[in-house]
Amino acid sequence: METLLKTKTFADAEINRQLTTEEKIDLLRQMLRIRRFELTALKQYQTSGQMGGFLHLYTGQESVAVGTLSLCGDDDHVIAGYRSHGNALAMGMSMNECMAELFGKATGCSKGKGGSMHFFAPDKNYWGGHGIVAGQTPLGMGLAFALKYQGRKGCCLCFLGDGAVNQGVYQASLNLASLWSLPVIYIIENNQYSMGTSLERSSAFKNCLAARAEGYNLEWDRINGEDIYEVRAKTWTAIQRAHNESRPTVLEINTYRYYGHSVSDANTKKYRNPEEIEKYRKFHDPLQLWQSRLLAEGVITESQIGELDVAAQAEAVAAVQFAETSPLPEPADIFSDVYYEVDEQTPAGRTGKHFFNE
Amino acid sequence: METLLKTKTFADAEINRQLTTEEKIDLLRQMLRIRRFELTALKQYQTSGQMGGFLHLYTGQESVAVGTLSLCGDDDHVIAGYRSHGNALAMGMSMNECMAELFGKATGCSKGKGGSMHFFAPDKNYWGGHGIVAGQTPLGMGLAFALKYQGRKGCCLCFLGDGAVNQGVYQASLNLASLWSLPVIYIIENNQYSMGTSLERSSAFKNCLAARAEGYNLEWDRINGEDIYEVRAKTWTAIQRAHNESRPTVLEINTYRYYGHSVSDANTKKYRNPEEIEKYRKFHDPLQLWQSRLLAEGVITESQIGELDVAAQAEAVAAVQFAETSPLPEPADIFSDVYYEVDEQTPAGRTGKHFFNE
Amino acid sequence: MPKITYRKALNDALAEELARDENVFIIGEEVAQYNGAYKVTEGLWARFGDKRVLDTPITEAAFVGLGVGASMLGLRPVIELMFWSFAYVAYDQIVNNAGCIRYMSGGRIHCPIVIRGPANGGTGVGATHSHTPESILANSPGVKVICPATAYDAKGLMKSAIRDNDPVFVMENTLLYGEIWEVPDEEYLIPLGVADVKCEGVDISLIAHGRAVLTSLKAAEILAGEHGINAEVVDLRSIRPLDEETILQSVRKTHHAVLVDENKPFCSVSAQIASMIQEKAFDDLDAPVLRVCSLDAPAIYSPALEKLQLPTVERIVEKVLEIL
Amino acid sequence: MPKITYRKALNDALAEELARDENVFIIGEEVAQYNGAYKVTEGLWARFGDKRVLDTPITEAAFVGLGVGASMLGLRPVIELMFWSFAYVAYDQIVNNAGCIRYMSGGRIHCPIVIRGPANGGTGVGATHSHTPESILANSPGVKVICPATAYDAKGLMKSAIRDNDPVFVMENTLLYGEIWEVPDEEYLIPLGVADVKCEGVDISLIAHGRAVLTSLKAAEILAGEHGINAEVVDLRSIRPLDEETILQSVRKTHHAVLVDENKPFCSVSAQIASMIQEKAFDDLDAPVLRVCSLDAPAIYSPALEKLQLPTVERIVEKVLEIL
Ligand SMILES: Cc1ncc(C[n+]2csc(CCOP(=O)(O)OP(=O)(O)O)c2C)c(N)n1
Ligand SMILES: Cc1ncc(C[n+]2csc(CCOP(=O)(O)OP(=O)(O)O)c2C)c(N)n1
Ligand SMILES: [Mg+2]
Ligand SMILES: [Mg+2]
Repeated sequence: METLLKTKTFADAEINRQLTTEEKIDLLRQMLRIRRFELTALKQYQTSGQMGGFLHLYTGQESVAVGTLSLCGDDDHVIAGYRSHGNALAMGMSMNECMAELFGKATGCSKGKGGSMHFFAPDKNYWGGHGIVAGQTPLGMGLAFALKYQGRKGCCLCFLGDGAVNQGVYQASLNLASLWSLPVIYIIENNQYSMGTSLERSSAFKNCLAARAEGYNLEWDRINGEDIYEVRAKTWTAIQRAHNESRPTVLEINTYRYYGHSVSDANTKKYRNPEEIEKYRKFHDPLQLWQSRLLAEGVITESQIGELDVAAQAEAVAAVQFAETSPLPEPADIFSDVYYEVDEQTPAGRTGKHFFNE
Repeated sequence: METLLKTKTFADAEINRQLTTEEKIDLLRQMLRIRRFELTALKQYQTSGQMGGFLHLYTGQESVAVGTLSLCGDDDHVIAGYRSHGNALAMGMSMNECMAELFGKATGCSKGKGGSMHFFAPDKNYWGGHGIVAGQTPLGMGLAFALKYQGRKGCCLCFLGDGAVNQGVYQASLNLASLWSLPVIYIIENNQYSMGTSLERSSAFKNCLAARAEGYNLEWDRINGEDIYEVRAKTWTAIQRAHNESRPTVLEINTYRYYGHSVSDANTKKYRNPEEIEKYRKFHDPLQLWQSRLLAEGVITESQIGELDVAAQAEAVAAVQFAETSPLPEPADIFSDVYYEVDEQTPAGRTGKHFFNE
Repeated sequence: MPKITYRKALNDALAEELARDENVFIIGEEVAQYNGAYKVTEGLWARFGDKRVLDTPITEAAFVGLGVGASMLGLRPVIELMFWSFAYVAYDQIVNNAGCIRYMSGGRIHCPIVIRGPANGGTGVGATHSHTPESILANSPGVKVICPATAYDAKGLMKSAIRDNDPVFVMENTLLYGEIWEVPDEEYLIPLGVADVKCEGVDISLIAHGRAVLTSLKAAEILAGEHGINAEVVDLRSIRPLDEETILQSVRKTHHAVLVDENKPFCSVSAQIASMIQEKAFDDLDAPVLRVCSLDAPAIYSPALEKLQLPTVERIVEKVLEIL
Repeated sequence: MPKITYRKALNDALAEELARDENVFIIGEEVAQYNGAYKVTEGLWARFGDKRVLDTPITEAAFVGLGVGASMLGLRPVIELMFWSFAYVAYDQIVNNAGCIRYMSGGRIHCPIVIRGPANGGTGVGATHSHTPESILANSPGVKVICPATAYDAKGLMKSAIRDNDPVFVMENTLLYGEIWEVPDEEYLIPLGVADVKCEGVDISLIAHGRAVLTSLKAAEILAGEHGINAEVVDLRSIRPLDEETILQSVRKTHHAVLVDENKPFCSVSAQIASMIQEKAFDDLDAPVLRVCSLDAPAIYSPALEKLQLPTVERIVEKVLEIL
C-alpha cells in the first residue's frame, strides 16, 4: 500500500491538518454508510421485487463523494449524474428517504417519482441526481451563476463521469463558466469506464480529461481518488478559488467502480478482467486505505471500526424496513408535482386546462 | 504592407512553387468573382424586392475560400455554414444557379427551396450551406467517415465561424474525429465577430481557438488569412495529413468581414469602430494584397486585372438577368423534394399517406 | 389609448418586470449590447446594466441549462432564443431539465423560467429557421406555451409568464414585431389559459393562435362581406394551459369550426383541438371540424411561394365554404 | 413457423441487411463489443467486424450528425439510440439535418438513415428515459416514423426501413424485446405505410400502435368475453407514412373508434387520428372518437404506479363502454 506513503504530503495540507479526530472518524462513517447503503440496495433490488429500472452503485468511489463534500460550507451546492447515491448521503440525506425512493414509495425523497437516478434535497443544497449524461453540467453552472448574482459566497460542485466529458453541453458549459467567471467546480469521477467502454475507447485526449480545460483558459487538476487527503487538499484549492476569485476549476479524480454499470450489467466481467477488479478491491479500496491510515495515525481502533460498520449496516437495514412499510403514492399523485401553480392552487393554477386525458 | 514580406516563406512552399502563372491568375479570378457576386447580390437584395431573409456576405474573406479550396482534389469534399457563397463559387458553382437561388427561382441550385444559407452542389463535392450554427460540423465528419469507409483517398474541409466553436456539437465532433481518425479538416474562419459579439466576448481560450484541439489530441495550426500563400501552404499540410494518415486537423484562419453580419445588421458600425473596418479594407484586403503580389511577381499587368474584374462583374450582372427571367417554382413544387421515395414514385413512395393537409 | 408595436409591448413588459423584481434577468445571444437581433430587448442593457441583461455565446444548450439551474435557486431568468428554431440545440435542457425537474424531485424544486423568441415562417429564412414548435413542446406536461397575436396580448401574457412559477415558453412572431395595436399605459396582466374571442359571430368558429388569428380575422371579413357568413374568431393565446371552455362555448353556438394553425398539420395544435371538439361537442357539430395548416413540407425559401405555404385567407375561406 | 423474440427478429433484420448491402453499418453506444445495452445488436460485431459495427462515445449529436453526413455519400447508417429519449440531445441533427436536407437542397441530396432504439415507458427508468417521441418527430415532413408491435412486424419493417431512401425512425419497446411471436424463416419485407388489422371486429375500432396494440388486443378479448362487444384492432405500424385508408375502412364498418396511445395526450398521434377520422368519416361516426393515452404527467418512477400511467386494459374497456 505504497499509495499512503506517497501522499504523505496531502496529509500535511492545511485543510487536512485542521481535521479533528471526530471529523476523521466521521469521514470513515460516511464512507461506510454509503457502502452499506449500496450493498443493501443491491440485495433489495435482487430480492424485493419492488425496485424498477436502473441501480448504479457507488461502491469503490466513496472517497470521492465523502472527501469532496466534507468541504462544503453552508452555501456550497452540489449536483450530480445518476451514479449519485454517494453524493446524496454525503450531503446529509437520510437512508430512509433514499431507500424509500428506490422502493417507489411516497416517503421517498422524490415521493417515488424520481427513482434511483433522481434523488433531490434542495434544503441540503443537493440538486440531484440527473439521468441524462452530462445534463447536469449546465445546471451546475446555473447554480453557480445564481450564487454570484445574489452576492453569496459559495460554489457549486458538479459531478460527471469520464464518459460524460464528450457530451457537447459540458464543453459548452466550460466555455461559459470561464467566460463569465462562475464559481463552479466540475468534478470528473474517472472510473475508467462508461458502461462497457473504456476511457481510451471513448475519449481522445492528451495528458488527461481535465486538461481539456486548458483550451478554455481554466484551472484544472488531477487527483488520486483513493486517498481522501489528496481529494480534500486539491478540492479545497478549487473551492477557495471559487469562493475568493469566482473562478471555475475542472478536477479529475481517478477512482473505480466495483460492480457493473447498473445492476443489469451482465458483461461487467467481460469488458474488465476480473484481476483488474480484484486489484482495485485489494489494493486501492478507499475504505480500507482510510481505515489503515486512521489506525496508523492512532486515531481509531479496530473495534471502533467494527462498531461503525455495524451501525451503518443497521441503519441500512432499518431503511429497508422503513421503505417496505411506507405507503405507495396514490394514483391521484401522478398528477401532482407537475405544475407548481396547480399544486399550490394559485389563480394561475386554476385557470385553463393543464392536463389532457379527459 | 509588411505582411507580404513576412510571408515570403509561404511563397516558397512546395505547393505554391508548383503554381503556374495561369493558376495564380485563376486564384485572383475566383476572388474577384466572389467579390463581384456578393456586391451584386447586396445591391439586388436592396433593390429587387425579390430576395427574402438573410444575406451573409463573404466580402473580405475571399482568400480563405479560394486559397483552401484551390487545393481540393477529385475526392475532397466541402461543407460550410451560412456565410458560404464564397465556398460555393470556389467549388465551381455557377453564378447563375446561385443568384437564381437568392431570387427563389426554380433554376436556383436548390430550386429556390434553400435560399442564401443553403446552396448545394453534391456533384461538385459541395454539401452546403447550413443555417444552424455548427450544425455542419458533425456532417463534415460524416463525409470524412464515408470516404474512409469506402476506401477513397480524400478528405472533408468543414468550415465554421469563430462564434460556432462553442457550440457543443463541434467539440463533440472533435473528439469523435480524433478517436476514429477521420480525414476531416475543421477550418475556423475567425473574422473576430459573431454577429455583434467580439471574439473575446464569446470565447474563453488560451492562445487561440484552434488550440482547443490539443485537448483532443489533434493537430492544429493558425493562419494569416490575408495571404493566400500561407493559406495554401498550411492547409496543404492538413490535407496531406488527412490523405496520408487519415488524421483530422483544426485550422484557424484569421480574416475579416467588411459588411454587417447579414444585410439587416444596422449595428455593424457600432460594435466595430469604422477605423477598424477601414484598416482592414486598406491594409489587409486579400484581393488587393494578391494583386500587388502578382504584379510584384510580374505575373500579371494592371490592365489584365482590370479585365478580370470586368469579366467578373459582367458574369454577376448576367446572373441577375438569368435570375430575373427565371420562373418561380410552381405551388405544387412545395411538395416535391420532401421524400426521395415520393419524388421517384417508387412503391414505397406510393404506399401510405405522406402529406397531411387533406 | 396609445398605439405601440408588438415589439415595444414586449419590451415594456420586460422592462417593467426587470424593474419590479430584481431576480428577473435576461440572457441570450445579442440581447444586451446589440439590443437584440430583433430589438425586443432594446435599451434594457443600457438601463439595467451588465448584471441583469447578458449576452451569451452561441451555445443554446449551455445557457438554457444555466437558466434552469439559476431558477432552482430562486432567480427568474428570461431566456431569449434568437429563433425558437434554435431550441432544437437545447431540446434536452428544455424538455428534460425545465420540464421534468419538478416532477422528478417530487415537487421539491420548481423552475420559474421564461424562454422566448420568434417562432414563425414567412420571412424567407428557410426550413431550419422557420419551425413552429408550440405543438411539440406543449406535448410535455410540466411546461406552458403561449402564442400572443397582438401587442396587447403580448405584453399582458409576457408579464404573467415572468411571474409564473412554472417554465413558460413564449412564441413570438417576427412578422408581428412591427405591427401596431392599442396598449394601455396602465399596468395589466393577462392570465395564461384564457382564450380571447377576437370577433364574435354565430355561423362558424375560426379557432387560431399567433399570427393565424390575424389571418382568420381577415378571412372573417371576407366571409361577412362576400358570403354573408358571420364568423367568430377565437384566439387561443395560450396553448397550454388551454381554455377549452371558450372553444366549446363558441362551437356550441356556431356548430361549425375551422381551425387555423401555422404548424405543420401532423399532430399539430389544431389536431389536438379538433380531437377535443369532436369528443366534447359531438352532438353540437353540424359538420366535421376542418383544419387549415401550413402546407406539409419543410418551409420553402422562395419568398413568393412561402406566402402560399402558410395559411392564407383564401384557404380559410375555401374551407369554411366546404362546410357552410 | 419458428417462434422468436422481438429482439431476435430485429437482430436478424440487421444481420440480413448488413450481409446484403455493404453500405449498411451500425453505430451507437455499446452496440459493438458490449452487444448492445438491450442486446439487439448481439453478435453483429463478432460477425461483421470493426468496420461495420462501431461503438461510439456518449455524444448523440455528433454520431447522429456523422450518420447524416455519411448517408449523403451513399452509406446507409443504422444508428442506435440506447433510448429514444436521448434523441433530445441530437434533436437538431434529427429534425434539421436528417429531416430538411433533401428539401433545402432541392432534392439534390437524400438521407437514407435509420435511427432506432426503444421509446417507451413502463420500466421504472423515470421521466428522462421514458419519452415516446413518435408524435413530435412525425410532425416534421421529410421523416418517417414506425412503431412495430410484434416480432414479425419488427423484422419486416426494419428491413424496409434500412432499404428506404428517406430517414426512418424506428421506435422499439424494451417491454417487448423478450416477447415471442411467430416469424418465418424466409425473407419478407413489410412496406412502410400499411396498417395491419390485428383482429377483426364489427362493433368498435381500437386503433393503436406499438405496445398499445397488445393492450388493445387484451381489451378486445375482455370486451368479447365479458361485454359481448366485437372489437376490431387496427395496428398502425407506421405513423408516417400513415395508412389512412385502413383506419377509415374500419371506422366505416364499426362506426365507433377508441384510439389507444402510449403518448402523452396533447398533440399526440391519437389526436391526429381522431382529428382525421372525424374529418373524413364524420357521417359514419355514431359517437365521438375517444382516446386512451398515458396519464398526462411526466413518467412516474414508482414501478407500481407507472403501470397505471400507461394505457391499461381497464381504461380501454371503460372508454369503449362509454360509447357502446
Ligand atoms: C444522453 C445520454 N446518453 C446515454 C445514456 C446512457 N448511459 C447512462 S450512463 C452511461 C455511461 C456513462 O459513463 P460515465 O460518464 O463514465 O459515468 P459512470 O457510469 O462511469 O459513473 C450511458 C451511456 C444517458 N443516460 N444519457
Ligand atoms: C444554433 C444557432 N444559434 C444562433 C444562430 C443565429 N446566428 C446565425 S450566425 C450567428 C453568428 C455566428 O458567428 P460566427 O460563427 O463567428 O460566423 P460569422 O457570421 O462570423 O461568419 C448567429 C448568432 C443560428 N443560426 N444557429
Ligand atoms: Mg465512468
Ligand atoms: Mg465570425
